Amino acid sequence: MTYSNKPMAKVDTPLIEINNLSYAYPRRGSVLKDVNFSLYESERVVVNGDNGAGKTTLLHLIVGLKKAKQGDIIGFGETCKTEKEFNKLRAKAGLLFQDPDDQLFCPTVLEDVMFGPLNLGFTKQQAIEKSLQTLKDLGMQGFESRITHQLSGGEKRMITLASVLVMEPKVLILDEPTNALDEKAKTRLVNVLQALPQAMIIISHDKLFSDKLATRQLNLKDGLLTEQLAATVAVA
Amino acid sequence: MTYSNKPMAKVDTPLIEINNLSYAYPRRGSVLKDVNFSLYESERVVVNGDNGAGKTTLLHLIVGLKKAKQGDIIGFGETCKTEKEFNKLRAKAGLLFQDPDDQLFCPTVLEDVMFGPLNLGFTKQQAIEKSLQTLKDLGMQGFESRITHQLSGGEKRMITLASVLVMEPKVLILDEPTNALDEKAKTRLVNVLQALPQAMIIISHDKLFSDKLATRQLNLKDGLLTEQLAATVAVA
Amino acid sequence: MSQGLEHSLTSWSGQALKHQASWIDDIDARVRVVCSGLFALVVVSSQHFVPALLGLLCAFLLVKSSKLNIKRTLRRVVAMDLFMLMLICVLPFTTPGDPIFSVFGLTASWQGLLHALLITVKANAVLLVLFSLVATMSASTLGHALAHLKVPDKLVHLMLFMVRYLDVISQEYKKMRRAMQARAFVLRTNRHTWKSIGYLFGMLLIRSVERAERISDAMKCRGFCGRYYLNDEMKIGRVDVVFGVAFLCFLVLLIGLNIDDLFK
Amino acid sequence: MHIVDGALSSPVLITGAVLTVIGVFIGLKKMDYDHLPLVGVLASVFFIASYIHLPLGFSSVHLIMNGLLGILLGWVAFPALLVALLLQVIFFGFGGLLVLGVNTLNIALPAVIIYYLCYKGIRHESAKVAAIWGAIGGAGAIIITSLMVAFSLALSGESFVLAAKAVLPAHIPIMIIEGFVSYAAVYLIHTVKPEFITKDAH
Ligand SMILES: Nc1ncnc2c1ncn2[C@@H]1O[C@H](COP(=O)(O)OP(=O)(O)OP(=O)(O)O)[C@@H](O)[C@H]1O
Ligand SMILES: Nc1ncnc2c1ncn2[C@@H]1O[C@H](COP(=O)(O)OP(=O)(O)OP(=O)(O)O)[C@@H](O)[C@H]1O
Ligand SMILES: [Mg+2]
Ligand SMILES: [Mg+2]
Repeated sequence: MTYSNKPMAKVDTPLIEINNLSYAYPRRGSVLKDVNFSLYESERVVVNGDNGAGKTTLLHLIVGLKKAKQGDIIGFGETCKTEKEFNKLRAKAGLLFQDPDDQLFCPTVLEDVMFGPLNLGFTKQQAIEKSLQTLKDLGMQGFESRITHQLSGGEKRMITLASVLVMEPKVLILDEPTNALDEKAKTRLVNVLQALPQAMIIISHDKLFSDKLATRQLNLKDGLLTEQLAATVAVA
Repeated sequence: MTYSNKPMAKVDTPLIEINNLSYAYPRRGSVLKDVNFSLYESERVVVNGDNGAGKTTLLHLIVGLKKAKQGDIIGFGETCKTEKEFNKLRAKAGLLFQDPDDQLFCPTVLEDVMFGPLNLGFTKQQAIEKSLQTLKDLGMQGFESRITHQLSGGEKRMITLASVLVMEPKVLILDEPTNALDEKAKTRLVNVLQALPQAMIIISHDKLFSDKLATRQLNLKDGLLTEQLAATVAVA
Repeated sequence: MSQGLEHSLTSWSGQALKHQASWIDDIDARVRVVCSGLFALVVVSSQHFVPALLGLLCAFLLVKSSKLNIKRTLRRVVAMDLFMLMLICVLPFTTPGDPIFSVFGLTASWQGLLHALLITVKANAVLLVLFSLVATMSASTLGHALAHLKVPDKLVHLMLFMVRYLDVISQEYKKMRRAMQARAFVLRTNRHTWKSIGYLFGMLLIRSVERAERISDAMKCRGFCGRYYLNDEMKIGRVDVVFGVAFLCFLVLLIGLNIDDLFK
Repeated sequence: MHIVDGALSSPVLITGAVLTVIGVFIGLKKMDYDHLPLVGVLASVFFIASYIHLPLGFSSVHLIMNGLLGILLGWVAFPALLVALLLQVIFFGFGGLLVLGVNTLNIALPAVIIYYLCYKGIRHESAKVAAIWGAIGGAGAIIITSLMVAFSLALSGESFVLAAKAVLPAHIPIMIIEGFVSYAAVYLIHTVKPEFITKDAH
């Protein structure tokens, strides 16, 4: 595969760094308290946590879909504050949503995958080529003219993955990618993800799945993000 | 609790019986093929199956929301074919939907719970009394004047359960009741369900949850419903 | 600015405007609805400044006593007043009358200016009374009140359904909108933007129609046979009568001020 | 788009109110209780459409989408829009209470007209053709709406004629945007769920 094979300037600068991040929902109170976190090249970090622990919130904060009242987010060496800065970050950090249905809004698969490149300023022709290539890399060739709304859960997940990968992100952020997938689709996804070179942040409730992928496991509880001690670490 | 404590005439006549049921969606092809199934008194049957296996479709067929092209549904000794017959069946077989938001359509909790009894012909006064009693039985007293769409996920689930139980069904049919519930709400739901005397058909992806409740487990795969062999059966 | 507007609107889910408990909350919803309706009728048909200004004063008093969040209330009124500002700029030039000043050969007239100001006063008075009397109840209470006031049943239930599902659908909208944002989508003035928003909107429609089908199913499962019911008893108490009578007297005073030839 | 209280003359207000009552009456007659969930949900989608602000040069416009609503709902657009506008007046302060009749008429009548104009075209088996009719409906509804707004102003007095004349050009960009957005929306619905358009909503 062909994604982001330019080496980073220095391997020990984190790709994404979070400093003292706190967040609270209006009526619910504090969800994240003083979270610190760094993601380095070719890491696959799994974040565990109960329902409602704030995992999705954390991911949305990282790419600036929600704005933190306190704390810094440093993406690829630049502190992000404004919408414009975050927009630059989002092109490099692809986020896969918890529910594929929320992410697929175009009539056909090809149009949906093209959406990202078009936003990045590619021409239509380039966007089509890139999209077809990405679909092929994921083994989804032949799906381009299928109608998104009529795909099965597993297929939808693969298409959302394609629509993120086509933007050639340096970091992949996956919010419960195995949600509502059956075993076969899960195994397929693990294989695809293991073959990708990107650094990843993954949320998963699925122990087996995360153990297979994780190079580091974290735990989010009571708003605090801590290193998981009894981490079983896969071979990177 | 006071639901359906009249004994059935004979214990060995099934409450719900399905014979040779088949179903296909227009563009998708066959979803259920020749399904046979019987539910007996005080059973709690869990149906497992991958996403898109057709579990929800099966439940909707049982209560006649979709009409099978082939096969019989016999509810409480009577074969159901027409909308009128199914309407009678639905009063005795309460269905809990996958998404509580689809089921709570009245402005306040009390109105929502009352909706069923009023349709069954009870007077307003009786309906209110029944509803308050049911809410109390489920430990939800004090919620009656709350506005439905401002409830939390777990609360919504309990209210939908109340709005089904208030109709005093003989059978409960639950479509992924633990969907989007956190651990605490799940435990609460298990306790409530275990205390209920009704026979149940339950769909759940949650292994722990279903093991706690099931007296029998079935598996739906490739349109066929089969007995799960390695079933772990809880004490009924 | 457009982003801010969008945000503040999509978070509404049928609840009352933010306010602290006050004596106005204790007044029967029907009385509040009827009073504000009559108020609008009287104030809008006023021909003179005195009754209109009195109405505005009354509106301020009601806003104060309903303990509305002043900042938010003002923000809503200001949005409308921006439109009024345009009117104030145009009307003086298009109404013939005694000149104030003239630019580029156009003459501004006192009559036009006064007319524009009168409209501004009226519109603000009506809105503020609506905010303090009606918007301080939740939309479902409003629905119940309308039902008691013999508004057609279907219309009331339509409103209740709408209020119920606004929040659900706006959540779906926001999620999809965020997913687009996450793929580096920025709203611009171009066809790509319009097409994408069109797709988003179409998808929202489809998901909503599918939801409506599921709701219908859920209603069938509970024995629905073509009738909706509303449950709540509304009783007129002493407070309601006192408030109603006082308010009516005030309105009669305003009408009287209008009839009086004093100002002619 | 929303006219405020106090600006229009009584004859215009009364005419608007009477016509709206008639429209709502026809709409309610055509709407069964069974369709309430569908109409309620669709009305909420259109309520949300008016939250969507699209940038236009240095300012921004919000969608109205009454053309598409009309195509889907026909006469039922009247009650749906009346309720939506009522909620907007009370909780957001858009428009006014007494002009509710006029405002509803100005938005709902174009919707109904578009329903009759585009009824056939939107059901064309080719998605592209149907979408073009959708675009015509979307843009057309805005033209009719702005004409009606202009008329309600002009009929209310000499002094409003200039404002009325300004209404039409001010709506041209909105018209173009709505046309494109409606095109895409109809195209999507036609590809993804054609039965939604082809079968009658009421
Ligand atoms: N818009 C909101 N307003 C108020 N509270 C919210 C909002 N969104 C989420 N929350 C609350 O914030 C908490 C964290 O939500 P979040 O979605 O981040 O959890 P999560 O860890 O992703 O859970 P899950 O495993 O269910 O996806 C939850 O308790 C949730 O109820
Ligand atoms: N209206 C429809 N038209 C065409 N196909 C449909 C329709 N509804 C469902 N299907 C398809 O039928 C299959 C069975 O759907 P069903 O909802 O019964 O699955 P399920 O077992 O409940 O899955 P889940 O675990 O996701 O709830 C799926 O493949 C689905 O895509
Ligand atoms: Mg989450
Ligand atoms: Mg299902």
